[in-house]
Amino acid sequence: MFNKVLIANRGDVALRVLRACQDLGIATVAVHSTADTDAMHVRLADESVCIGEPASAKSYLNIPALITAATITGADAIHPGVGFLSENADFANVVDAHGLTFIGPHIDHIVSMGDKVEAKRTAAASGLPLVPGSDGAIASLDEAKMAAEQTGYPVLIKAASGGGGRGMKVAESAEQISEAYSSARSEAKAAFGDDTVYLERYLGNPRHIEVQIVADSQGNVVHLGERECSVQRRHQKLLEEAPSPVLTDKERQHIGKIAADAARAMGYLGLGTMEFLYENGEFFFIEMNTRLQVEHPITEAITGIDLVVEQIRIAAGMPLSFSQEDVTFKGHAIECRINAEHPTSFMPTPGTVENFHAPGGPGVRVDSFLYSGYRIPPHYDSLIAKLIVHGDTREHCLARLRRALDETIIAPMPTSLDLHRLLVNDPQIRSGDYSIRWLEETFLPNLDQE
Amino acid sequence: MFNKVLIANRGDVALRVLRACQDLGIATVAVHSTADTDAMHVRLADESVCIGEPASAKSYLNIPALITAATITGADAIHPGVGFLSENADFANVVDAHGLTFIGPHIDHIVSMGDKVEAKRTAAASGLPLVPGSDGAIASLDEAKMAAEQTGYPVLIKAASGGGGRGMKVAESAEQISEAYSSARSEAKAAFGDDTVYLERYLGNPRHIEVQIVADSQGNVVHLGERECSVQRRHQKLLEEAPSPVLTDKERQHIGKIAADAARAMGYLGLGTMEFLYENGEFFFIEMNTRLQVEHPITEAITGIDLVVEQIRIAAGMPLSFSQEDVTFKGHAIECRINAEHPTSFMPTPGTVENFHAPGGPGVRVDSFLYSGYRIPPHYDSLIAKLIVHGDTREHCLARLRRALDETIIAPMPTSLDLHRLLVNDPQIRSGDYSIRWLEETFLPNLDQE
Amino acid sequence: MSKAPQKTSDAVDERVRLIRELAKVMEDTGLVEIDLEDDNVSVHLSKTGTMAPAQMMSPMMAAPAPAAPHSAAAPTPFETAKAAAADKSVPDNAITSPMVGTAYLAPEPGAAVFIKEGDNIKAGQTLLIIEAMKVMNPITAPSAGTVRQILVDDGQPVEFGEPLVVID
Amino acid sequence: MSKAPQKTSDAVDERVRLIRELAKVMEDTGLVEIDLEDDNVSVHLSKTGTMAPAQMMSPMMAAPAPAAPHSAAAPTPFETAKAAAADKSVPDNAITSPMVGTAYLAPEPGAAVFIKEGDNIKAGQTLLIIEAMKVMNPITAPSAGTVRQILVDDGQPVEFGEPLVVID
Repeated sequence: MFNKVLIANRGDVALRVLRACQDLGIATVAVHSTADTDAMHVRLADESVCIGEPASAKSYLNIPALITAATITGADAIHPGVGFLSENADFANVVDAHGLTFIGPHIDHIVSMGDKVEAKRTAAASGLPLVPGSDGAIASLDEAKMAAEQTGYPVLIKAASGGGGRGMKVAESAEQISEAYSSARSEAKAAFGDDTVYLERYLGNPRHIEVQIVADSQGNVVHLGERECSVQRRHQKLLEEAPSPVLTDKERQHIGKIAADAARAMGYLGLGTMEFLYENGEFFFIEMNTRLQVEHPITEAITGIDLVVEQIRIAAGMPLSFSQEDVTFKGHAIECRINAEHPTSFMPTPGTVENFHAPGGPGVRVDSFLYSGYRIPPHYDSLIAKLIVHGDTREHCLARLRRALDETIIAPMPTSLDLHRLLVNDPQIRSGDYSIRWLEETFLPNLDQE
Repeated sequence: MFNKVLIANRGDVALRVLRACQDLGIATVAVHSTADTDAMHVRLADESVCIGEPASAKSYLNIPALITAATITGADAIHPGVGFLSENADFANVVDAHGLTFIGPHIDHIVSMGDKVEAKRTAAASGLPLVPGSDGAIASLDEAKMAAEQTGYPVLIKAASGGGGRGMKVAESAEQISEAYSSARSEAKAAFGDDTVYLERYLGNPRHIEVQIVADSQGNVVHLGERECSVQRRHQKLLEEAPSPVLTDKERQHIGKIAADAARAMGYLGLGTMEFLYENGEFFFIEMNTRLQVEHPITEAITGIDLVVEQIRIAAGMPLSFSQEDVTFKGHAIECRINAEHPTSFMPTPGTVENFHAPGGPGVRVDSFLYSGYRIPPHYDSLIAKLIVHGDTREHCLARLRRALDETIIAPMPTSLDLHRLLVNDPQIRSGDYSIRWLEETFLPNLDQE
Repeated sequence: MSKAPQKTSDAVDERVRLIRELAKVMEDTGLVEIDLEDDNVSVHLSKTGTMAPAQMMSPMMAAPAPAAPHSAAAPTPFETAKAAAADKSVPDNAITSPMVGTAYLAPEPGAAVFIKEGDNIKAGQTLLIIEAMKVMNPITAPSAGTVRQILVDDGQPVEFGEPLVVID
Repeated sequence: MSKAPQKTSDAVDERVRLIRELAKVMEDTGLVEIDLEDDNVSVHLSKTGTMAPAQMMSPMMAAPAPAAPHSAAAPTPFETAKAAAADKSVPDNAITSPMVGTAYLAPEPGAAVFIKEGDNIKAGQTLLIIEAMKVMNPITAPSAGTVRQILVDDGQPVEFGEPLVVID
């Protein structure tokens, strides 16, 4: 096991890694910019090193500074956290070249999953289901009809040079294919000067469901079930739950096995998440994150497994401490991401936290670097706290979440706490009836009207 | 299920019951003295009623005020919490007479277990093991020898009129019985004017181990394993753990079954705890608490069962939501009781809490009514926070506890936080090698010398 | 204090003027906080309690208490009573309830009330009754005087310490 | 700063004008907070809804370290360095390290040091070297002057922003 780990990150994830190291009895080095001198994880770490100015490029993305800090402090491993350099293959290479352990996946998986095209190819080769569609350009209406029949309706005809929704047409059924094909082509021609189009299945109202996998260096791969992350705004997840309110046990086992088999086929190492769109009982691979996820605590809550501890153990060459058969899912968990931003206008609200009070009692976990008197710096992302609640059932979990949100105080700035207070009482959240479009297309517009 | 529960208590247990009610969707009424107007559970309850002056006799022990508050607010049940009226049969009777439900055991069990002699008789009749000894007075040395042989050495010869350790002599073996018998008798005669003595097994260095049982109104009884509560000062528990670091699985099943069978034999209802002394593989019943225990969260941590929710469900006539076979023990949990008292002089330190910061992260639960700016009133007991930590193993739990204690801030008054920081690093706590005498006879004296 | 009175007075005036001016600046500009420090003076001004309506969402921010928000949707009997009492700006010398119970202003339903506002009363005279556990507890006047305010309604639940009647 | 009443009065006006102007800047630019500090004055302006009720503690804002106690038993290299630096009461104009690295006072082991306290130096002269990732980065004097203090030892690890040398 490692003697000393340098945590190359900040905020809640730096604190999360610090706590895992402390639980393992590993010494910690916190690095920080001049804006984060007072950060909680800096205060709690065994050692800290100031590595540069507030701008991330000068500190948290400053590879020479991070490596030097690790060398000087005698760290033997670096945990990259989430974001910043966590999916940067160059960084992983440099860490490796300096004889330190990068607590993450093999570098070639960072590379392959970091490239959209390559990621889909690897995924397909590993048995992950992609959104079905034409293999390439559609040259005629007949080809379009054939491809649509193979793919299955509804289909989307898209400009090859397109973007931003232009040159995109949906055909709900065979009756609409002719009209959709010709108008997509002419729109594509007008917008991009190129009428090349291709076709794929149209997902009208999908859900975002991701599968957590974990693999050790001995070739053991286990999936830890799914997380439902459809409550999103601008592709940013706001509230996640595990298990998904809509998957059947059979679907859970099915997609879990597919994900674990794919990771095994790739020879994957460490923590990874396969993200899927889910609609009408079908899963479609979007991307794979080759790192810890922000929403990992809900998986920890229902499995009882400490993912970050497991990740560090794996990086140290130890085998998984459980097999697939050992993994059981108990109860229901929800995570609320609390951001320093206005609950409905989403304007950032950095500043000094005069009063922070965390909720308590059974089934409640708080991952937050806030403390009363802490000044939230304006330089970084707005995530300031994660509230994770676990209950016997989804209904029990929601009741506890409502209680925990009521107990929480972050003052005086507005935060997304109030958004979550609205969400947790919303009929569609309570029934689990939502998709990735729901927050932006239904919930927020209705809010504005009130 | 109840519509509205009145919580006839204060402090951490009032908050605990409030949270359970909220998790069940039950409306709450907080009652409080004029010293507790700003208490957290008062602020979080749906309704609150001031019932009297700070002195407990005028508020929390004021039965007419409590009943009137319940009647006026339309509560249909009263939860008595821990302490105050929770083991007061008169109160339970009055609650019953007013058509309200007392969330606790049958009244006759409060009565029988509240009387020392009656409790032992009931316990023996229900199959619980008592400390073996002579049935009554020992009239001669020969009788003493016979009784000692039956009981097993070491034995204690005690003055029947005795107290405070006078007239008590230990015989480690048959060689010492003659000397012990005669000196106990003469000491008893000198001290109490009565040389009647009796004899029982001497427990030199026992541990305090208690078994949680839970029984519903349909006659289902389940034990939820044991709690080790040997870290005590003046019979006040300071740190508890589950499971005990010394019990074998076989012993656990054995005493668990004995406790559950006894509860079944009594026709017990609700939550109950049988307390035992444990030495050299043997258990000896001390007493039974017919209520929730302060240290219940460690049982919740290792079983995943919400004891207070279960207690309320049972009082409402619902069956247990699990059977003995459903109960599994996962990992290890420790509770630290944090008191507003000096860590080593144990002087009370009430006053205004200027800064309260709860620890976070996985495996950490805080049950506390503190908040920054709260004034701890001087009128009540000094328990201000409970820190409950859960880990995969005892070692993991201790590492997490160390981390969580380091994260906790209660300022500016001294509290037992610092005592727990010492305890958690003590070699005997780490090895689990301690008895009920250890804190007072070994740990604290060594501390003074340093 | 070695400073001459004259000088101190000037200094006081200067300080007060500075703060007055800064307060005016806050008023004019919408600032909610000013900290100023120089060799002579250190000033902190804050407009506690004023805040933009857009930021009013958080229940606990509007609440006077620093703990958590009241989760009750509708006001409870006691909250209503408290709010009502607060509205009337109760004098410190109000007679308060010695127990939790239900207040009755008349000896029985339909009967004449014990007292009306403006009544002159004698010491020991019954003002109202608090019922608790089916026992009627008369609340009597501690001294003679005039009934200024009756703060509870007939049949209203009252808590310990709740103001009932003002007599002077 | 003069203490004459006349001048003080001017000073008040100056302060008020400064704050008014800054408030205008906030209005124009949408800034919600300004902190300004120079030799004469330190100002903090805020437009965020800072509306802490009085009982919401400011005590911990005054507390120097509101977070948790350092759990490390022994001081770490950096903590030692920081403590040492703090002890020497470093002037504000110290030359600070532009990077994390190891400070060397001489070009190679055994060689003469670049500078000694009391030396008169020229602008651009090498003061010491910071090694980071096997690269030697010379730290040079920004201007001519006299070396007052050398705050690091040969081979000492330094963080970004750590004071190295004082020259005046």
